Amino acid sequence: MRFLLDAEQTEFTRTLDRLLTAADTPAAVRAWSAGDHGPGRALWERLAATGVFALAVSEEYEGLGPLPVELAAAFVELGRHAVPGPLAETVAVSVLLQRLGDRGPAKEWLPRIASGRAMVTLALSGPYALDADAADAVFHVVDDDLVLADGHGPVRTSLDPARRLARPTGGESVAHGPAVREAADWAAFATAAQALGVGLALAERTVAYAKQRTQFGTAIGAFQAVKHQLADAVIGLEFGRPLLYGAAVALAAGAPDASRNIAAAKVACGESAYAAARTALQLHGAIGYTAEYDLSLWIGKATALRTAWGTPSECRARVLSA
Amino acid sequence: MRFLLDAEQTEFTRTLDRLLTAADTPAAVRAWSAGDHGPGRALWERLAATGVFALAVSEEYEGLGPLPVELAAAFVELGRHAVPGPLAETVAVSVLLQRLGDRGPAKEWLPRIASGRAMVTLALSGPYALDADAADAVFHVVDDDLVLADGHGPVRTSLDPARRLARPTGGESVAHGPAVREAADWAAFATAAQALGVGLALAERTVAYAKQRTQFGTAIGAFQAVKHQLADAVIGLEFGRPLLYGAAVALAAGAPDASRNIAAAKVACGESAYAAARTALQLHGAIGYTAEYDLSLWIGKATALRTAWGTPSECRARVLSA
Amino acid sequence: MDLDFTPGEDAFRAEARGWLAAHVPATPLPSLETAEGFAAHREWERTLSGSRWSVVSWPEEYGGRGASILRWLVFEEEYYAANAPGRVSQNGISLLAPTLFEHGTDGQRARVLPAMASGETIWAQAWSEPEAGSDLASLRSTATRTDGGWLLTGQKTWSSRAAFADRAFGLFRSDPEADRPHRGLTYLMFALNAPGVTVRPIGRLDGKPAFAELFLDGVFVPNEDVIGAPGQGWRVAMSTAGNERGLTLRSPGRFLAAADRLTTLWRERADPSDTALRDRVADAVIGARAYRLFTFGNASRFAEGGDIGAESSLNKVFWSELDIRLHETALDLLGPDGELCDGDGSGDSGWSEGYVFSLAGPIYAGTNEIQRDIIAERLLGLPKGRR
Amino acid sequence: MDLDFTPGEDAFRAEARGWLAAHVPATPLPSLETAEGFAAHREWERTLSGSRWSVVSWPEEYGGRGASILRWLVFEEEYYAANAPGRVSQNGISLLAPTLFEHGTDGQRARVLPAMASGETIWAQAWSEPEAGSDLASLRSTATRTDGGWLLTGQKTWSSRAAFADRAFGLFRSDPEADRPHRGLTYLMFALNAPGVTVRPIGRLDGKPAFAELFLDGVFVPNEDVIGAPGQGWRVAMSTAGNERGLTLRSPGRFLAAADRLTTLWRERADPSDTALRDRVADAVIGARAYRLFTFGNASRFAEGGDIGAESSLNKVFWSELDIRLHETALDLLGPDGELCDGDGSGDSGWSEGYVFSLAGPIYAGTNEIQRDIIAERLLGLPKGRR
Repeated sequence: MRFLLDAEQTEFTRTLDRLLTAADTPAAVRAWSAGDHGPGRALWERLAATGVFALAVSEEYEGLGPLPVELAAAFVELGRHAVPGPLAETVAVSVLLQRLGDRGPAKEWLPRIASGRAMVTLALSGPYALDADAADAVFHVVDDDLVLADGHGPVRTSLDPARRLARPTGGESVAHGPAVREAADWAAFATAAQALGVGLALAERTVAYAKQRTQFGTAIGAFQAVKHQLADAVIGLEFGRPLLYGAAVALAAGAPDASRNIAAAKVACGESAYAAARTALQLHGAIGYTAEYDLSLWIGKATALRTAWGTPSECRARVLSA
Repeated sequence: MRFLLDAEQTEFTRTLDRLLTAADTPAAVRAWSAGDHGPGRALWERLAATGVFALAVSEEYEGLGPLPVELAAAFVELGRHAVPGPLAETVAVSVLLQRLGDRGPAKEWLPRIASGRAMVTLALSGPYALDADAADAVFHVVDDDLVLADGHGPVRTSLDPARRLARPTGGESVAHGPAVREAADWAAFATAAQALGVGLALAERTVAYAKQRTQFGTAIGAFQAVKHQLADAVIGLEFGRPLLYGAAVALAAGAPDASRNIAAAKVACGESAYAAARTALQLHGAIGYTAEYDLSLWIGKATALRTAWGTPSECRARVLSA
Repeated sequence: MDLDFTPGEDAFRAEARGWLAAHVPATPLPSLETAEGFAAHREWERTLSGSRWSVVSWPEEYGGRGASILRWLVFEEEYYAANAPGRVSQNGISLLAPTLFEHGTDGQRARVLPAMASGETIWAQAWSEPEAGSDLASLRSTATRTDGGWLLTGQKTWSSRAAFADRAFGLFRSDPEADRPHRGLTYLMFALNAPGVTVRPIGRLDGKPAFAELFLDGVFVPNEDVIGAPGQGWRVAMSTAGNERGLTLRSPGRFLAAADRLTTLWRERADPSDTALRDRVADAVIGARAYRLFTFGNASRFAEGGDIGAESSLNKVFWSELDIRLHETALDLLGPDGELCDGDGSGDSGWSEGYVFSLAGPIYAGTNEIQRDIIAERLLGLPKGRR
Repeated sequence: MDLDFTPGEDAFRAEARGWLAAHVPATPLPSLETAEGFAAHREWERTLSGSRWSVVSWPEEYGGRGASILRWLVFEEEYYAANAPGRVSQNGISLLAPTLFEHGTDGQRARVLPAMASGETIWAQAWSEPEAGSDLASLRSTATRTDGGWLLTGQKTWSSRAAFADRAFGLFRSDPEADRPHRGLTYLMFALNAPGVTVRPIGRLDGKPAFAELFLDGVFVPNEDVIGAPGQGWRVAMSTAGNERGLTLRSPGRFLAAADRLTTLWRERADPSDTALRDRVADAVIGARAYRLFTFGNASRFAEGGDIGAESSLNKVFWSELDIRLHETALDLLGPDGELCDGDGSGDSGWSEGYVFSLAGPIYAGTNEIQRDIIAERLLGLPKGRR
């Protein structure tokens, strides 16, 4: 047993971190929120070049996967940098296309997804598809059919302004088969990773702020109430992390309890990221409540990811399912 | 509107406080826990002389009641001093005997209950009767019948060592009628008051301890983590208190929503007393975990009263019932 | 001990209810954090004041009804139960007006209050500065004496309503040499369109400009717009902070109405056997009821001349945390619609705007950390000092 | 990254499981906080050690199997899954033994460890004093040099197991003139039946004598029972506190087994549609799983020579709070039986004793307040100082 990222995996996350730090990701997020998808698409292409979108696609379809551990590590970084776009949805579509009976659509879409040439999204368990207005293809699932939508309804904004939601409309079935549960699991898994990254970013930024912000003549990080709130935030996140990688290992092994492990990780990462957001907001005070301060990019996302692809209640039920 | 205790009610609580302070109540509690009911019975008789047990008994049966506001105020003091015995049960029996069709048993028992000559208990919603081994009469309710038990099973001890639980056995029906809900409501109401008093005692004692106990060269009450835990304990209790008296006013008025008000008070007082117990234990450290230190008398009681006469879950359901 | 209303109070409630039923707009006004919504809300203030409902607790001469605190609480219950619009004049009514009643001159009251009551003047607060959030003693913006008045220079921030308001009030450092940092502050009122004022709106989490930065460069304020004595601003500002304000910052009516709406949402949307959600809804109902009764107790004590001091800190922590939990529960009840923003089209639930608003509760008007310190030190008597 | 066990580890697990299935008493032993139960638990230690299961991670020469941390974790999982008795030797094994391995002499190890492994000597800890709970630097009990050794005088308290144990270990002030309060302490071992020792058992919340006060009046300790150099006791005690001990104070096996039992209780007792209880049971399962995996990560890091420093504080807060929530959930699942004490007759659920035990978790071995300070200061680098 070696329950740690190996050197190569660690280097992969560092590469992503460097790329996303250098790329001024917050500016791309703000453009995306305003409906300007250009900088976000450019970012996706650079991410695709590192292989991020190939991790859930098998070699048969020009991917590298499935590599759930690497996927988790990568999506943590995507969350840490608040990367916009239909990230978990891309994973879900990739899994669906590979598992459904029909190889035609898989050959058509998967190589393009893996290489970043196509951005896709879907609606599966809920009514909305994320970022349908930015995607090259919008799918929805009707019973066991994967339907390529021919359009979408009006775009609604989320408490995370970078999430833009719309209902897919119409279209025709492109594939058929009972892979919905598996795709939803992978999307929940990717969302858990992203949420963990969001929570980590919130905690890191708040720790840094608490060191430099002074009130009453002292750095606020010297106040015990501040220390304890941050300690609790970090405890939550650091015990979410092993659940995430435990789920990755279960997925990689095709373990029968992978779905339950994913649900556990989703609860823990989603709830701890949300708790970190509440703490970040409270300790930043008014500035954290401000849209123009970058912290807001993560606060809204923590709120949305807590329920996306499986509410805490649904996930807890799954944890105890037989 | 004047939503405050009046001078007479305040003086009544002060009288009880003085009486119970002077009487070395903790020693009576410890004797009671060891099965020696003498000091506890003596305490009950002195309490009866102030009218405490007459507050739920009407003048027809030589009582003073029903006076729910005074009952609440008195039971808060009984909780504050950790008075042992079947307190809420006495109230429930009093209500049942008055509401059921048959006046015979009411005339037999109520004057003795009101005067403190008889200590009674009952099992109603659960299997156990509190302090059956100390009581002069043990009742249980079977369907709509009030049954005077002819004995009880083995006495089990509670996490509150002063609560001794046994199953009533056998006996014959002494009265009949659908008053069970009302009696349970009154018992829940009395328990909420007692729990509030328990919580207040825990908070008072812990505040006092935090002022004198030093660690790391300073009174522990100067640590912000200690301050905030105590502030939260007090907030919980101070918002339980008006719910308790709101329920008292509703009971006094015979308001149709009295039962829902009682349930709200029971949740708030029970949960905040339990939270106060957790805080008291945490801030006292090891000494609070010690049976010989008096704090333990309240800690166990807070745990037991949280679920006695209506669990938080049952009470929340009732709050939302039509 | 009773919860009885007099016939007069009952009649007052009935009058308020009837008037509100007849006048509350059938469709919600646009968000008051937009220019259009602000104007609509100002118009609503005019409608309210036309029937003397905008400031019921004020003396009649300033546009009120001389109502007791209890009647004010009754009005608030009816107001929020009627789903009436948010109060764009809230800053002025709850923060500035009590100060003017206690420390203002007759002239100031006559000049400021009727226009506040009618919505003609909407007030922004200008307390915070970039380096002084909860720590008002470290304010740096200055007021310098000049002919006939003062010149204000510096920067204020998190000035709520300032994006669209007319005037603002705040504390300024008038004596940099004062021996302690919270001395030497002066309480002043100024116009937001005065020469030297630059207003830069700031978007809150959902992007709406709920507050603004104010850049002040030699802004002239006549002596008549100083409240209390120069250099006494801290005392002037604090004297009303803990007392009536503790009762009136957020009335129980808001939370009773919100808990009712939450219960309705739950009955419509939830599986009744889902006890986890049921318990959270019940806790909202219990919390709102507790806050109402707690407030009645405080109002009773206040009516008898009692003091509501550190108890307003209990209040603040309680309602601000209740408000967040209540709105979190609502978002969870809404399922996939829970993350949708209000105000971008049809189907607004009203809950997400309320949720974002609730998140500010534990931060503003003294963070909940400071409130807990106050409870521990002033109410419980724990030693000050090390934090 | 993997969670695979080697065939050797699997075989080790199978061997442990088989042995435990054959040897764990069919009916639970009496509470180890009673004289009778203590004796029964001591006998169980002898049984364990007879098959080299009492201290699997120790070298073979002292009665162990030289097992890796991972094998130790495997053993603990099997041990608690088998519902085996609590470990009366826990104090010695988890607190004293690591110190002897790091700072003891060969002679001390040979004298102390085999008798500890076999249950022949049961150790109590003697850290706390009435005025020094978490603040060990303020210890007052003294060790004074005498011919061939030391004389101990003073009072210790909250000495767990001391009501019935054989020997104790602790820190004593040997140099009252030391320049800083945590210098001048010496780490010593002494017999509880030595002349000058008075043991006064103290009942915990449920009355059981889980610890004792020790009154020491000129108790002679030979030089050979000093661990490390005199005056270096603080360093000796602390050097093992954060490292392996952070991994071994409470093994994940305990919580995995408890969460499994809770799940079984829930399936037997609860209405499956009662989602409020379901969520709490799920959180216990999730928490136990998280703690297991977190520990595997730490064990992997440790196996590669990494340091487990302040991370043991994350650990401590997490398991202690998990343990309480898990037991609170169990008591709620038991309904009216939830408040019944274990150990007073038939029908013991085992849950109430576990609940009382869990309540001590956030207090002992460094309160959770101190752990949170350590996390904030050492792991996150927040400034020390004001608390």
